[in-house]
Parts: sequence; structure tokens; C-alpha cells
Amino acid sequence: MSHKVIGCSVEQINGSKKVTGKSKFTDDLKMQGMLIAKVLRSNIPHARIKKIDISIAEKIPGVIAVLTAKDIQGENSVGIIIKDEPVLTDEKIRRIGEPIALIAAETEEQADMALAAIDVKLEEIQGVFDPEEALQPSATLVHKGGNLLVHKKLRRGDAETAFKEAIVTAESNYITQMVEHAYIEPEAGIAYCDQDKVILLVSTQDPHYDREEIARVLGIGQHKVRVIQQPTGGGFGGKLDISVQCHVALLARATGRPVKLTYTRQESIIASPKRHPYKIYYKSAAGEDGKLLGVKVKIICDTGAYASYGPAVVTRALVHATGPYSIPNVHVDAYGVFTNNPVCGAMRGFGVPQMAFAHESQMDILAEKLNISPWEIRRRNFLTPGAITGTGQKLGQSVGILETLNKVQSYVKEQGWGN
Amino acid sequence: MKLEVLQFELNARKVSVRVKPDATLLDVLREDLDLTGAKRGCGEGECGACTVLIDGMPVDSCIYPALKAAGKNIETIEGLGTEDNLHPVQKAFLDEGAVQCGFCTPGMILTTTALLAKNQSPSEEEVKVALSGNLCRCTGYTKIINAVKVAARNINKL
Amino acid sequence: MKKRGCGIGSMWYGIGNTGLPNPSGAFVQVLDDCTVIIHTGCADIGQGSTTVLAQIAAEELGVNFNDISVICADTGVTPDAGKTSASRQTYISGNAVRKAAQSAKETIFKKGAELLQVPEEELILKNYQLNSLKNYNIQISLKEIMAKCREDGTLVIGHGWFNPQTKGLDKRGQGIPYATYAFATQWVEVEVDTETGEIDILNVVAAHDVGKAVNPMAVEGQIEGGSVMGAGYALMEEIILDDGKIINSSFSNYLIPTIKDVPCVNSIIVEEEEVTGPFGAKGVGEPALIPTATAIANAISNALGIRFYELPITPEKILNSLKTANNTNKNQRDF
Amino acid sequence: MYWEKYLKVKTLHEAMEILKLYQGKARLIAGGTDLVLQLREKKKRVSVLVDISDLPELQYIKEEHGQIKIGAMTTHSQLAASPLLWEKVIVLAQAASSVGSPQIRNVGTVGGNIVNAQPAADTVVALMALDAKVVVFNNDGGEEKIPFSELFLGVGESKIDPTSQLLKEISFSLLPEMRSSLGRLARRKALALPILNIGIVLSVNKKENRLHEARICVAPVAPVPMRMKEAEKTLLSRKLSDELLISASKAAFDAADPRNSKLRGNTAYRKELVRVMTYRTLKTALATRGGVGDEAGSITV
Repeated sequence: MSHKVIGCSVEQINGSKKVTGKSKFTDDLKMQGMLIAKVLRSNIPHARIKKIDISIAEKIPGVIAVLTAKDIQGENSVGIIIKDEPVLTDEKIRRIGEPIALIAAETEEQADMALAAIDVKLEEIQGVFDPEEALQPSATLVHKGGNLLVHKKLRRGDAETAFKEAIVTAESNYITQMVEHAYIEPEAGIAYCDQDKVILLVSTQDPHYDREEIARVLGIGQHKVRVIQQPTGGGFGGKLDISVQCHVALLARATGRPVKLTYTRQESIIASPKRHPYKIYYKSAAGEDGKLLGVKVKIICDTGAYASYGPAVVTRALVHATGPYSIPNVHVDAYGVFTNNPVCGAMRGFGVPQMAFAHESQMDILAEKLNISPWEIRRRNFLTPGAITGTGQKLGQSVGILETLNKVQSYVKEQGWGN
Repeated sequence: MKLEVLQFELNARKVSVRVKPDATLLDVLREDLDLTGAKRGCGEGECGACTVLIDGMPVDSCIYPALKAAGKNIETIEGLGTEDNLHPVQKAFLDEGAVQCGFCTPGMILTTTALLAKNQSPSEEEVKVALSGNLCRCTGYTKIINAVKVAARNINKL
Repeated sequence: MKKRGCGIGSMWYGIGNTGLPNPSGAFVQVLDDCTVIIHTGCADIGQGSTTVLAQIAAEELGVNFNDISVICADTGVTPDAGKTSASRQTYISGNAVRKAAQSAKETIFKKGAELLQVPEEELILKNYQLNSLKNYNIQISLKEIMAKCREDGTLVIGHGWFNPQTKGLDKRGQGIPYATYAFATQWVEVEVDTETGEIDILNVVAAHDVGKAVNPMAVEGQIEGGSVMGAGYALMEEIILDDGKIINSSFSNYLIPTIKDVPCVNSIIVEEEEVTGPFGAKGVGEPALIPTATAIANAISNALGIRFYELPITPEKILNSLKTANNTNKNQRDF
Repeated sequence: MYWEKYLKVKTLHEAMEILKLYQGKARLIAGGTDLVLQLREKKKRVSVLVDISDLPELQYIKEEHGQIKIGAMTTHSQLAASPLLWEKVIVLAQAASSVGSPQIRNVGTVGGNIVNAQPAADTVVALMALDAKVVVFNNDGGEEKIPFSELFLGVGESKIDPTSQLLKEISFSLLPEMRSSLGRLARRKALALPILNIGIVLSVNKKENRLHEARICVAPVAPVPMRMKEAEKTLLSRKLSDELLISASKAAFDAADPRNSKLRGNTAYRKELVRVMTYRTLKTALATRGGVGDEAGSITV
């Protein structure tokens, strides 16, 4: 079928605004009477709050509002999947960067002075920083319900038998690191009130989710909240969680004035969710023909202090653990674990890049043992149209994995690259 | 706090503005002159999103004291081309798909114009050296390098 | 000494949420002058969804791309389009926009059929003109139809929404987590300095099955950007913690690749059209990054004959592993 | 408020008068690429900044009687673009090209880099190997010369007090048959502080196939850039040979004592890099030309 515009490399809509510097990102906006917001954050990872004294901070000239948890009229919690993260904490601190109080002031300097004037008395608690330690019965609890956020299982066929019948096996442990999204635009948002409505201008990946959370936290109907995404300077999953949204909305309601909060780069790195670090225990079994017979995988994901996208990342890791291969016997356990580390959430690939590191290393190890090329072992095992996946799904016709490999191989050959 | 008078040439116009003595050039451009094309990505001269040209040279305006700019010639993205009349570098970035989120774009484009003013047909290595102070997280740089090459060709044709 | 090696990484990636509903909605209005406004909740964060959605609507309605205007990601006026995540916007919001355009088209066809006195099924809309398939002389311009609609008080407004067909996972992880999958293979060549541990990426080839590339330049942009983010993941990026405290919380010590750290990426677009996708499209945003790090790891192993089980693979880890490998070899010789 | 006043002066004299007037509350600022951040992070405090970066009498690169003289406010970009340096003092040209990013090089000055005294500053490592001296003006009107070997006291601490002294000039002698090179390793290829910096300056005696002089400066392996005296001695002890370079590299390895760093790597790794990079930089230095009286003819190693 011939198309008129599908398949055409038309230039980006609004691109001419971007190349001329006319695109208004959130921090580029100013409003009449706008206040500057700052967030007081914890600098220790695990503690109980004994007292928050804002009396001095409130008196600093130019400081219009100082808010703590008790000023929240709706629910004091946010979270994409589980609402486990306080908007402002007044009980327990579970990570460094946890928000404790909000300031709105006429100038940034005044806001900074107010931040320094808030007195927080804490009782430190021993933290837990390794997910496997966190699963020990003696471990300090990050949340009341225990440190296990989620345990997901994938079972297909009989992996034990597959390993008995295997000609070659490979067993390895893989470790991946925590990673920052590093979008070049730090988080930013402006909130203002228009009669009984709260309006937000914000750098975000999902204004509708923001609306839901703001309404719940303010204790008002979703129809009273309007969230307008501004040009957003990258996200990569890091602008899915709530960052500034509820904070500026609370301050705008409290002051009746427009309020802007823009993170510094440091604050962005400290406060924003990260890519989950994984520990992966991976066993693969193959037959003489180089075909995979089974895999057995255990995955431990450190989700940090709060769930964020953790449960989804764990599930995705589970489903994608096999890689793009037909494997009749699959046995995967994936665990998401709370620690006092920074929160881990969504980042480009949702737990799959970690798994790819493991399953693709395994393929090369098996290829070497079987004395076939890395190209060949993949070819022999790729999913094909109509194949059954580890979750028992019968694939449709759009399965181009073999074609991608073939195209890459011929391209490399044409260029005369490699060995 | 006493404000100081700062005078310089900005996008080919003489400008006089009263500034805080400890303001950076980026503060003054964004807050006082309402030129928000230069962005604050890191505030410490590491990402290049705040790049402006001072006497034709790319500079990180986020760590450049505003009063240091007295008497100098400053160019910002706003002084380059307009949406209806794009500068060849702006046009090349747009045509070649070198723009994704657009946050690093003004800085990238200014650094490129400074390079092409000095070197009309830079090699790929020279492009990389020139743009090594401008971080981009979206594009992977491939299309940016193409755009610089295309812009160089188009400028030479003018 | 410098050693070269090559490595492959393959991947699959399910488009959209895992076995959970994740619908997207859209409105399409055709205006009296035949220009079009799309309302979508879809947040463009630089990847180009706004452009792609406009292309989909333009194609469906047979109007010029420049006659489309998109209003997006404003909860006051646009319907929920779910998150810009899971590489789902082209597939899911693309379908929603296409359906909304189809629904607007229904009004146009209905009016056209009435005016031309032929059944709706007989009509096609192309180049701002409604024609009968049976007799090409039976035709009416879109503009006239819009005028007639205006006359009798009909507005041409369509809405559409799409939710991918999935089935939640059961206790054994069985189900249909995704309606469709993207696939990719990447190949990387590296050069490793065995005395300093430095790693140079020489070449990257990245082939991605995206179903259908609605905008090939934007797809390449995703592949190139993703690969470079993947290279950072493989070689240099790491949040370093000390009892929960990030010790590299600035751009001077959390390092992402600069333009000097990566080669130009060679991208190859593979189009195995997905019948449920808008014009066959699937997705590419995240798949672009997934195979790169592992291809680099495999290339390093190929160069050195040593496997690395931990990311990032830093020069320090390279030297330590080479040292261990040498010691092991020596011991073997001693015996 | 990070500072209260910012004064751009027209003459050197004016700068010194202001320093005198404020008695320790004013300090000089050059490019400010490091200082602005340090003031913002409150690592340093000051009321008045006196900007001397535009004084033309502090911006020059010249050769006089076998000496190179550099005005303290010469920017890294100017050094990196100097044909004179690329011809005769490669190590310094390389060092200036390695600093930060083009944006930083366009503003940051060689003098600022010296006064700021960061342990791995690229140009400082090169100048240490060049055995450079600085000319410093005191606010009492006096002038003193300080050799680089005495200039640095600790991390971020130099002998020059920018609240009362002005670094005017950097100078060093060109050696006969001078060979030089900078070795640098960082965690990425641009915009990154070095894990290791090595500046090497040699003077060769082609006839006898040995070295007249050898200077090796390594950083950051100690709070201040470190001259590798044992390695230098080794290089002078015998005729040039590959074994000699290896022994010298081993001597540098033994002398280096970098600390464990989560960002820069552990001690063993960084020591190993000292060995490898000393050897390599010696090799590349020997392959260069430079200094005074350089004639054709190669050195066999």
C-alpha cells in the first residue's frame, strides 16, 4: 500500500521553535507575582522524625509559606503503582533526598535562608543498603510490611529435566549498576490558582497521572486540576514519577500566588528515581543442535526506598528474561526489594537492558561451548512468527528478529568490518 | 544590595542593564533581559546548554560573572535567525533531525556557528572537538554531526 | 597493546504495559476549511510523538501534513493518552488518533453519500475529494461537504481510543503480556587498550524491527540516541553510593557520553508490519538502548578472551581482569 | 550573596591599589571558571572581586633569549592555538588543549589555573615539568620570582595570595633538543578531570644517545603535582634504551602514592597507570621535536 505521509521524514512539529530558542520550557516562564519554591530534603537515609520546627523560617522576610505534612489536606502519598511515598514526611525518613518541608518565598535567596532555618530533630535508624541483606529475617525494615516489594514467578515446561538432558550448560551471575537518566532539562513546574482550579505547567511524561495525584493530595476533584505539559527536555522514564507537581500545587493553594520550583542538577540527581541495579543468577541449557532447552533465572532488583515503577520493572524483567528466543522450559523468579537506597523507577527499557546483558552473555558463552558462531546460535533459537513465548503467548506475524540479525550481518560484511 | 550598571552589545544592539553584582551572565539574560534561549542544565559549566558567544567564542554563561561581560559583544540564539528566516545552521539542525527535546539545541547551534565562522569545512574530528562541551542526551550526536556538515556546505554555497 | 573485538546483542521488547490495560484516547476535528485539529493527551518529550500522530491523522484523512495541528498533553482539553513510556505512544496513541480520524471520516462519508446519492461503502476520500469507486465522475470536494455540514448543523468531530489486547499474567506468569513486540540486533566493534584498560567504540550497527517507520528520520534518531545511552550504560555511567548517599550527584562526576566518546551510529530499519499497529507501526524508543550495552560487553570479551559479568565495564575492571587472567595462566603453566 | 562587588580594572596598578584598599577582603579573579563555583559552594569567601582578565599587558606568549614568557591572563584557547608552543613546547600546547571544554578554555586562564592549585590541573603539570617560574607582584610594589617547585602547598593552596598578590608572568627556558609530551587519562574523552596526568620534558644528546635532562611530573598522585625524581635520575644514568624507559617507569610507579578513590579508581590501578603512562609518554616525547637548536636526526631507543 502506498502512503502519502506515513514513511516520510517530515520535520519535527515545533522544531523551528526549538532551533530559534523560542520554545518555552517551564523554567523559561514567568508570571506576575510568582514565588520561588524550595524543598527541604533529608540528608540521612533512615530515621524517625522527632520534631520539625519551622517557627524561625516562617519569620524570615520574603518567606510567604512554609509547609509540612500537617498542611496536606488530602492524602499524603503518591506512587505510580503503590501509593507508598509521602509527599512530605513527618514520621519516617527512608532515603536521602526525602522531602520534609516546602518553602515559597519572593526570592531564591530568601527561600534558601528559610531552608537553613528549619530545625529537624531526628532519631537515626540503621539503614539497609543491599537488597539481599534486606531479605534476611534480621534486616531492618524499610516499610512496615517487610522489605519484599514483590516476588513474581514465570514457569513453563520443566526446567529441571531440561538441565538433565542438556549437552551444554552455562551458569553465571551478573550485576548491573544504578543509573541516572540525565535528561539535560532538570525537573520544573509552576502552579497557580484560577478561582477554584489549580493549574500546572510542568515538565512531565504524563500530565493525566499528575492530575490524579495532585487532586488526591489536595483533596479536590480531578476536574479542578488542569495539568499542561510544557516542552519537556527529555525524560527517559525519569519524569513519570511525581517530582515537583504536588509541591508547587500545595504552595500555590497555600499562598494564592503562582509558585515555581526548578530543581538544581544536584537536586535532580539526588531526588529523582534511577534505573534499578540487578543481581541476576542465570543458568542456560542447550542441546547438541545448539537449541536452547531451558533457562533458570533468579533476579533481584533493588527498588530503593519506595516502589515507584518497581513492580512493573520486576514483571518486565521476568517476561523478558528469556530474550528473543524460543525456549520450551523456563523457570524465572524475580524479586523487587526495598532498601534505603535512592528510589529506582522507570528508565528507558524498564528492566530489560539488565536482562539483555545476562541473556546475550549467556548466548555467547553457549556458542563458545558449542563451537558455533554468535550469529549462528542466535539464528537457531530466535522466536519466529507463530512461536510460543515463555508466557505461553503465541506470537503474530510481526516478528522481525531474524531479519534484524541478517541485515546487521550483511551490513558489517559490506563494510568489511570486524574479524 | 547595590545594583551595578552593565553595558554590552547584545545581538548587535547596545544594552544597558542594572544587575546584581554577583549575578551570572545567564541570570541576567534569562531574568533581566527575558532571553530564555540559553538554558540552565547544570549550573556548573558541564553541559553547555547555557552556551552564548562572547566576542565570537562559545562560553558557559552559567559560570560567567555578568559584570565580566562589560563592553563585550554577546550573541545569543535569539540573535541568530527567526522562525520565518532561519540561519543556515538552524535550518540544517531542523532538516537533519538533529533536534529531539531541544533543550541542548540553542547551545549546540551557537557553538556550531562559532566553529563554522573559523573553519568553513571542518573534519568530523574537528566538529567533535568543537562540540565536546555541549552534552546531548537524546540524539546520540550522529545527526548533530550531519547537521554541522550540511550547514557548512550550505554556508559555503551562499 | 590494542585488541579489537566484535559483539552482538539481540533483544525483544513488549510494547505497552505488561498485561495491564493502558488505553489512549484522541479527538479529531475537521474544520470548515478542511484543516484538522488533533487533541491527544500524549506527552512529546522530544521523541517526536506529536509529529508522528499528525502524520497518522494526515494519512487517514488524506489531507496535507501541514493542515494538521496537534494540541497535546493538557488535561484541561485533551483526553488521557496514558504515559509516554513503554515505547507505547506510536502504537497505542497512534491507533487512538487513527480511530478518531476514522470516526470523523464517518461523518464526512455519511454526508457525502447523502449528497452523491451513492452508498457510503462505494466512496473513497483522497486529495480533499470524495469519489465513487465505481464511477469516478461522481465526486464532491471535501470543502463542499464541510460547507453542507455547516449548513445543516453537523460538526465533523471524531473520537477514538485504543487499548492493546493483552491478558494478565497468572501465578505461573502465563498470559499475554503484550499485544506486540519490537525486535532488534546490534553489532559493535571495540578496541581495548590492554595496558590502560581504555575502551574505544569503533563501529555500531543497529537494526530494529519497528513494524513500520512512520517517520524514518525520527526512528533513526531514537536508534542513535538509544545506542549512545546504551554505550554510557556499558562503559561509564554509574550512580556510586555510600550508605545510600549518592557521591556523584553532579555532571562533573556523573559522566554521560560526550560527542567524542561515541562513533556515528549506523541504523537499519526493518519493517515487519504489525497488523494491529497504525499503518503497521510498533515502537522503538526503548528497544534502541536495550541491546547496546550487551553487544559492547560481548565485543570486549571477544577482544580479550575474558568475560565481564558486571556493568559498567570500566578501564579499572579491564585491567584487574587481565591481571587475574595472567596470574591464572601463569599458575597453569607452573603446574 | 556570593560577592558584593565586581570591579573590572583598566590597569595593573589599579588592581593592586584595590587589593591594598580592601586589605584581604578583595581578591583577583581571572576567567573564574573554577572560582565562581567555589564561591557559590562557599568553599571560598570574598567581598570584592577584581577582574584582571582583560588586561592586554597580561596576555602574551613570546620567546625571548631562549625563554618562553606567557602572560598570566592568556587563556587556554590562546595557548592551545599558539604555533610557537606547538613547535617548541608541545607538552604545554597539549595540556592547554586538554582543559575542560572549548567553553572553559575560552575563558579560563593559565594564571587562574596556577593560583587555583588543583592537583591535576593540566597546564600546571606541564609547567612543573618545564621547571617554570612565576613572576608575582606584591601590593607593596615589590616583585618576586617563585619556582614552580615551591609554588604549591596542598590541594587548592598555592603560595600566591590573590588578595594581595598578582601573578603576572610564567616563564621557562627552552632546552637544547627539547622533547616533551603530555600523557592524560580520564574517564571520558572530553569534559572530564584526569585520573592521571603526566608531563614530560627531556633534553637529548643525540650524539651520545642519552639525555642531558629529564623531568617528569605526575598528578594527581599526591596533594600537589609531583616530580618523579628517582625516575628522572634513572633516565640520566645510562644511554637511552627501551630498558631504561622501563626502569624509569618502574621508578615512577614506586614513587607514586595515589589514594583509593571511588571516582578515580583504587591505588593499585592508578599506580599501574603511572607505570604504563610514564613509559608511553616518554616514548611519545622522544618522538617529538622542540626546544632550541633542534636538528634533524633521530634517537634510537
